[in-house]
Amino acid sequence: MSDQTILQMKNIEKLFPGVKALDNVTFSCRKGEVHALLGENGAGKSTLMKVLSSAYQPNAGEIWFKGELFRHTDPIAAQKAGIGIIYQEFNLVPYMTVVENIFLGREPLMNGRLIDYKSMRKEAKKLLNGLGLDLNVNLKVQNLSVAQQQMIEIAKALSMNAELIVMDEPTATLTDREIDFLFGTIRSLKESGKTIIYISHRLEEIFEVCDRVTVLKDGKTVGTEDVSNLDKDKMIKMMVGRTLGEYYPERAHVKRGGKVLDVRNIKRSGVLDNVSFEAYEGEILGISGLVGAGRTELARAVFGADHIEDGKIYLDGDEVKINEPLKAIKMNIGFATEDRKQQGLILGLSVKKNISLTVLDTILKGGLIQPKQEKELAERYVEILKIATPGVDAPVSGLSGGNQQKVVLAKWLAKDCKIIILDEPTRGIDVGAKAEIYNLMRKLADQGKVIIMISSELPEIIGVSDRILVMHSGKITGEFKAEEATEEKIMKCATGEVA
Amino acid sequence: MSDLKISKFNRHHFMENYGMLFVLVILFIVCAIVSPYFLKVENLLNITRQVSVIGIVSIGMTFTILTGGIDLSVGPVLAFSTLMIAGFKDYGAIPAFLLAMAMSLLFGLVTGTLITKGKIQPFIATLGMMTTVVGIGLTYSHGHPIIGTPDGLSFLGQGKLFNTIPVQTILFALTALAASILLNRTRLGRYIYAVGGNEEGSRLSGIRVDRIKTSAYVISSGLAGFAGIIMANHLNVGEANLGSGMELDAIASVAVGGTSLAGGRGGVVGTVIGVIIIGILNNFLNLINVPGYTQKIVKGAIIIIAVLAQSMQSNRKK
Amino acid sequence: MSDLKISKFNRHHFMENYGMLFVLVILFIVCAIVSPYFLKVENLLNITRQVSVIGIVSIGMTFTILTGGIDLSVGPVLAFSTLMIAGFKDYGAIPAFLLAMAMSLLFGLVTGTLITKGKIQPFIATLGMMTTVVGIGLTYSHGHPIIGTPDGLSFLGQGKLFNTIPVQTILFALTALAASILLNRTRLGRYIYAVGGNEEGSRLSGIRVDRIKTSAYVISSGLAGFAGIIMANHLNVGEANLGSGMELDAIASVAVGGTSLAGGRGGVVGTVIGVIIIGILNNFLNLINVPGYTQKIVKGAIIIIAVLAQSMQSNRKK
Amino acid sequence: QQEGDDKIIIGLSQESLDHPFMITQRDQVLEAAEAYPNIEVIATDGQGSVVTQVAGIEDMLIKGIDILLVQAAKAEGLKQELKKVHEKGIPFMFVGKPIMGTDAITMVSMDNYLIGTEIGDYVVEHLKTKHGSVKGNVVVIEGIPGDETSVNRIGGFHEVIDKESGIKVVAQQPADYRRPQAVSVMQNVLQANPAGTLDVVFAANGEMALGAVQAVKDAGRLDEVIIIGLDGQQEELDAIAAGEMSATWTYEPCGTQGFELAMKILDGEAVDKMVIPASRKITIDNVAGQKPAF
Ligand SMILES: Nc1ncnc2c1ncn2[C@@H]1O[C@H](COP(=O)(O)OP(=O)(O)OP(=O)(O)O)[C@@H](O)[C@H]1O
Ligand SMILES: Nc1ncnc2c1ncn2[C@@H]1O[C@H](COP(=O)(O)OP(=O)(O)OP(=O)(O)O)[C@@H](O)[C@H]1O
Ligand SMILES: [Mg+2]
Ligand SMILES: [Mg+2]
Repeated sequence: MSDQTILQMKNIEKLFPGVKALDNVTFSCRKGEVHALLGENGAGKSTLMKVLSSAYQPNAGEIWFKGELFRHTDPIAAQKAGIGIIYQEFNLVPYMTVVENIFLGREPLMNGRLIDYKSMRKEAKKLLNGLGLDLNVNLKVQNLSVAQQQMIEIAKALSMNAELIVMDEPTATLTDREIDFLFGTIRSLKESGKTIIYISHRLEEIFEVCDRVTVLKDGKTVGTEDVSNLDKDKMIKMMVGRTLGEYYPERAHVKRGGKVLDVRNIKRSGVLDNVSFEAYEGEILGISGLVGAGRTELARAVFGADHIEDGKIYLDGDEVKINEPLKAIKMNIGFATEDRKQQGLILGLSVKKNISLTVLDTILKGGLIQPKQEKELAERYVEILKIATPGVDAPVSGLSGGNQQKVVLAKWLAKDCKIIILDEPTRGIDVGAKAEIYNLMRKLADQGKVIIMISSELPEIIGVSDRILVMHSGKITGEFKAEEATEEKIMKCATGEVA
Repeated sequence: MSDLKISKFNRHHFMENYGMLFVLVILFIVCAIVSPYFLKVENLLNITRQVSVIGIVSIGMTFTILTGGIDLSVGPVLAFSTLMIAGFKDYGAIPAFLLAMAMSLLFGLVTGTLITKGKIQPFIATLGMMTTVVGIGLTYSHGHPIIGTPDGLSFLGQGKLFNTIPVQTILFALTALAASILLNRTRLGRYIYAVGGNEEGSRLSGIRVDRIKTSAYVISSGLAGFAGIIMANHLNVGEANLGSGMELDAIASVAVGGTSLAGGRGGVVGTVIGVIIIGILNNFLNLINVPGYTQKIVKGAIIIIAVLAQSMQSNRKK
Repeated sequence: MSDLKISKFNRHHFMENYGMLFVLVILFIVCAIVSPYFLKVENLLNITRQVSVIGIVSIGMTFTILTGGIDLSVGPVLAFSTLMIAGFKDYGAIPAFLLAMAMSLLFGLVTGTLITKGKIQPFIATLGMMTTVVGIGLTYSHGHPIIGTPDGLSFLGQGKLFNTIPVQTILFALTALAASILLNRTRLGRYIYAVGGNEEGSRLSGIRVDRIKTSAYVISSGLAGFAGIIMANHLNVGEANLGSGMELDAIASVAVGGTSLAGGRGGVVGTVIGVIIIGILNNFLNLINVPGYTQKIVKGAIIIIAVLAQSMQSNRKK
Repeated sequence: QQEGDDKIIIGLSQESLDHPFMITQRDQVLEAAEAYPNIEVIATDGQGSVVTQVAGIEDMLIKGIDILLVQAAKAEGLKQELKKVHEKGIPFMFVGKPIMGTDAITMVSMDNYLIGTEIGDYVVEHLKTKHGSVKGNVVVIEGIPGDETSVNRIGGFHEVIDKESGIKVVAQQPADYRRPQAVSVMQNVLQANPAGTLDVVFAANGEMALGAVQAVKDAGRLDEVIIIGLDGQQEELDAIAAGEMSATWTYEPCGTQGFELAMKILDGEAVDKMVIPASRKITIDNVAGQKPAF
């Protein structure tokens, strides 16, 4: 590895209304390294990267790239200069095809005028194969699963042939198999002399692929270290300013209670194939599986968000018909979706109004919403979950990803549901917040609630759940008690090797 | 630092809600200086009267726009309501009133159903309804105006409280108040914002999105019908073409009042301000005798400038 | 399983693009059966001629709608273009033509700039422009029609190829062809879809969103202006109100043709089909002498039914 | 104000200003007023909406006018407002479009219905000469469906021709007063009525008549039908001179007459309750030297 500095961001400052997202941040990268950028939710990682790609204009500071002062104009200038970026939020065009999305903004032309679809397709296939993805490149992106879309984002960044590639939480939606492919790709990129900035909340990954780490906290640089000089505890200390004790909460002391939810043979062609499972009072039931295994679809079916073609659902022994979310909510089932921006939150509304949305009936008096009670309710949950927000009246759109996720959780906690389904509840959430959420889940379970957690992170599934279900292509292929589960066993079921 | 955050935030919040009020005040002052007639009590009362009908229609439009939709059919629905009032005058005030309201609400229900169950985009569904309802009105009235309104309703259009304040003005104010409470303090209102902000998110929060959207169209049509009743009693006539062009005026007022056409943001207070701004402008242009063509240019420009000012303001935060 | 998915996908794809073609064929057959005059070559050629002007305007509208916008100002821009052609006829065919086009493109540029730089919602920006441009046109022409067009341009409006096919029809077809290539095979075209499908994503992909959107409004205005040139030469007159109501007709055609008002989905082929469906309907209603009031009801209903049929179809896949 | 009491303000309230008829009317009033230095005219434009027109009248009352000239839009809708004007003791009169049953001092206006009957008579006469007896096929092009002007013009026309059993209205279709629409409608009607089957086209305004001319000319069937308009705008006169149109009746804006009557009223002179200037029937025989109505 050469010591040549390829990127230097000096004294960067970025203001949002009411928030100083970046405060005199300095950050530099060497050519050919994989440089991790760490920090809690809202530390400013994504913002710093958006400044780098010129998606945002900084209020102060300068960027030196390849020894030249980089003029901030617009994303295309950054792209041309050799900076490719995979953003944290999806930026694909849903109605366009995979191939069009990959080359968006950089379509090859024939005779200098018309788009050359043929060579575009060929190139796209090659890229996707390299990522272990066998996909019809003429499919519209809207028909792909979230994970497949993430892979398209990665392919898109790779196709730019950039010298510096930023990956902002690329693995948040991926499962281990894709992650392995991605890491393989990262290593070969590194070998060919490319520089990579890697953002993730999964610390194990940092040790696996990164050379150095820079930590941000509250919009300021904490410091930069070689990964070899660090262990997990040191890393966490840099991020949160203290060491964390036990990461995963202790398991249930309370013995699990009676059967609450019983799902029998539910079917939805193409996604769910005769799925049956049950869930008990006081347990955390983990659902693991590879991308596209149908876990989200299963949760949606139970919640009444999608129509099911066949099968029965019993609650406390009685058969129930849940054909719309409202019914599920009335039966005290809550569902925190994996995609918070599209499905979890009303971005234009305030934190307060998002939290109170499911429980308006509790703060009505004579048919009118009582503002004081609403405010108190929201403030209570902001405190319980330590949501970082300028106030409960601030629009939820201005919060960092992790804090937005906490608002989603607050909404269902406020509703006091008996069954809470959490789809990727810690996606994109920092370690500190993760531990808080795990503890909260455990506390809720101890109170006799049923927690169903869908997660793609194996350590999390194993660390938190009392019982684990594994899905593979629309079927449940394995069930484990927490004590018995290992990553290998789960992976075998998830890949369909054992049925 | 935390304090700083909050105060900044609130200032922004304030500007968002009251920025247009500021424009209104400026406009008011300019008018008062330029035209000696403007500040006369009678003139000011006239303005409030003149904006009442379009104001009530615009309040209804606010509901549909907040859900992320739009209602192009308000003009014809209003006109149809005038036809009902005039056509059924012989059956007495209350039956005519109820019939006019019932038909308006029915049109709203049809529109809402087309949009929610038929999954037709609001613009297109209401465009279709617009043409259809005019056609029905013309068929009913054979294209002729129907003269006269029921005894006992004319105070709605012509009455004055204490012999000074027009009843129309009072009805407008009451409608605005009721709509404001509905939007800010009830579940329906909150859900209208939620649906306009994120439909799928609302559905997954247990909101019956279809029902909420349909309600918005029923409210919009209902208020258009109510405005039609007022207008019929003011003009003493019912006619199938009376509301033509009203939809664009109402939409302009809502937009000038700061409600986002994308849905989820804005409110009735803004709409009332928007309606009054446009009303004052019309009055002022007449008072200073600006010729017709020029008025068109000025009005088009004012709509653009008002909305531009808003967008500048909200962009400053970036 | 992978094969199954693809074949399903393709069938859906087919229906999405050609579903309205199916409606067109049905309508065609019904008309042919009911009216003996419908199938006459001359009648069919007439229809193609009659839809040419609105067709060209609708193609322009397709561009703005694909970006997720809308252009309410096409009618006034078209009318202004007729005024330029008629008003500057004495300067010769080419100068008048160029001036009409230049003014139209300029209006489009102003609209596009208001939307992109001023961040005004397209509906409101073009609503403002609509009023303003009519006002400017009336001021320029003092509200009177300007008679006559330049020598040498009249073939655009009145010419016939081989003495049978109207030049207007050919211009419409060429415009559709060019627009289709532009949208499907060039970067600008694909970027229009991209911006309509995901604006922020497009921006981050390095697309100059503002430039793309502005281009859409320039194209829309430009085609409206071009349509105006054709119309002026057809009618031998320029008038400030010639285009009134055209925006809604064009939007209806685009929607009937299956382009989503939300942007990002649809295309010129659909619009051409939509325009022809509405054109045939108008022709048919005239041929069988349906009275005026009823025509309105039928037309409103047809827009709703056509769009309803589309939404049913695309919902079946769910 | 400092001009003192001898300043006279005349208010002109028009339904809209987007049509040459209204514009000419306004110009006529303004022009006539120029001769009187102590007269100021304020004009408001209803922009096609009775509500706006009412608001305009209210605004003029605020400024104080001595007499109001009204060109009525959605006629009936104005009555109520005019009652208020009367109660305030301000004299008002109609120009261009009358409303019955108001306290108007006078009205000066063309009579749409009457002209419609005159056109009917002309058509009956024409068919009699053409076929020897009163028979033939007639096409009627309406304005905006339900619009009063169109309803009256066509109503008067029907009153005459409906009495003749030999006359058949083979098509009556709306073209919204617009020329482009009229071209399409006429083309379609020509399709449904093959060559040799049509005799007369009556369009409810000049613009539509010109559109019909265009369509009939394109179809090469000018010999077969006569086209009649109602307005008397310049292009119609040109078309008549060119032999493409058979006749038109002028619909005079009455601005000049209106102003003269207003002056008389202000001077305290008595005026007739109703003044209906004659419509000029213009045909090839008298077209030379005629001025357009607007
Ligand atoms: N568009 C915006 N408007 C207002 N505030 C913003 C905006 N984007 C980010 N912020 C604020 O800037 C700060 C940094 O956010 P950023 O998204 O960069 O955090 P992050 O480190 O990427 O967090 P996460 O790990 O949750 O993704 C937060 O306080 C956030 O609320
Ligand atoms: N909108 C959609 N249209 C068509 N197919 C879809 C759609 N959404 C999901 N699928 C398909 O449904 C299957 C299940 O997807 P789902 O998102 O439930 O998987 P998952 O196990 O929750 O994975 P993850 O959440 O990790 O992406 C996959 O084959 C996916 O491609
Ligand atoms: Mg981030
Ligand atoms: Mg999932």
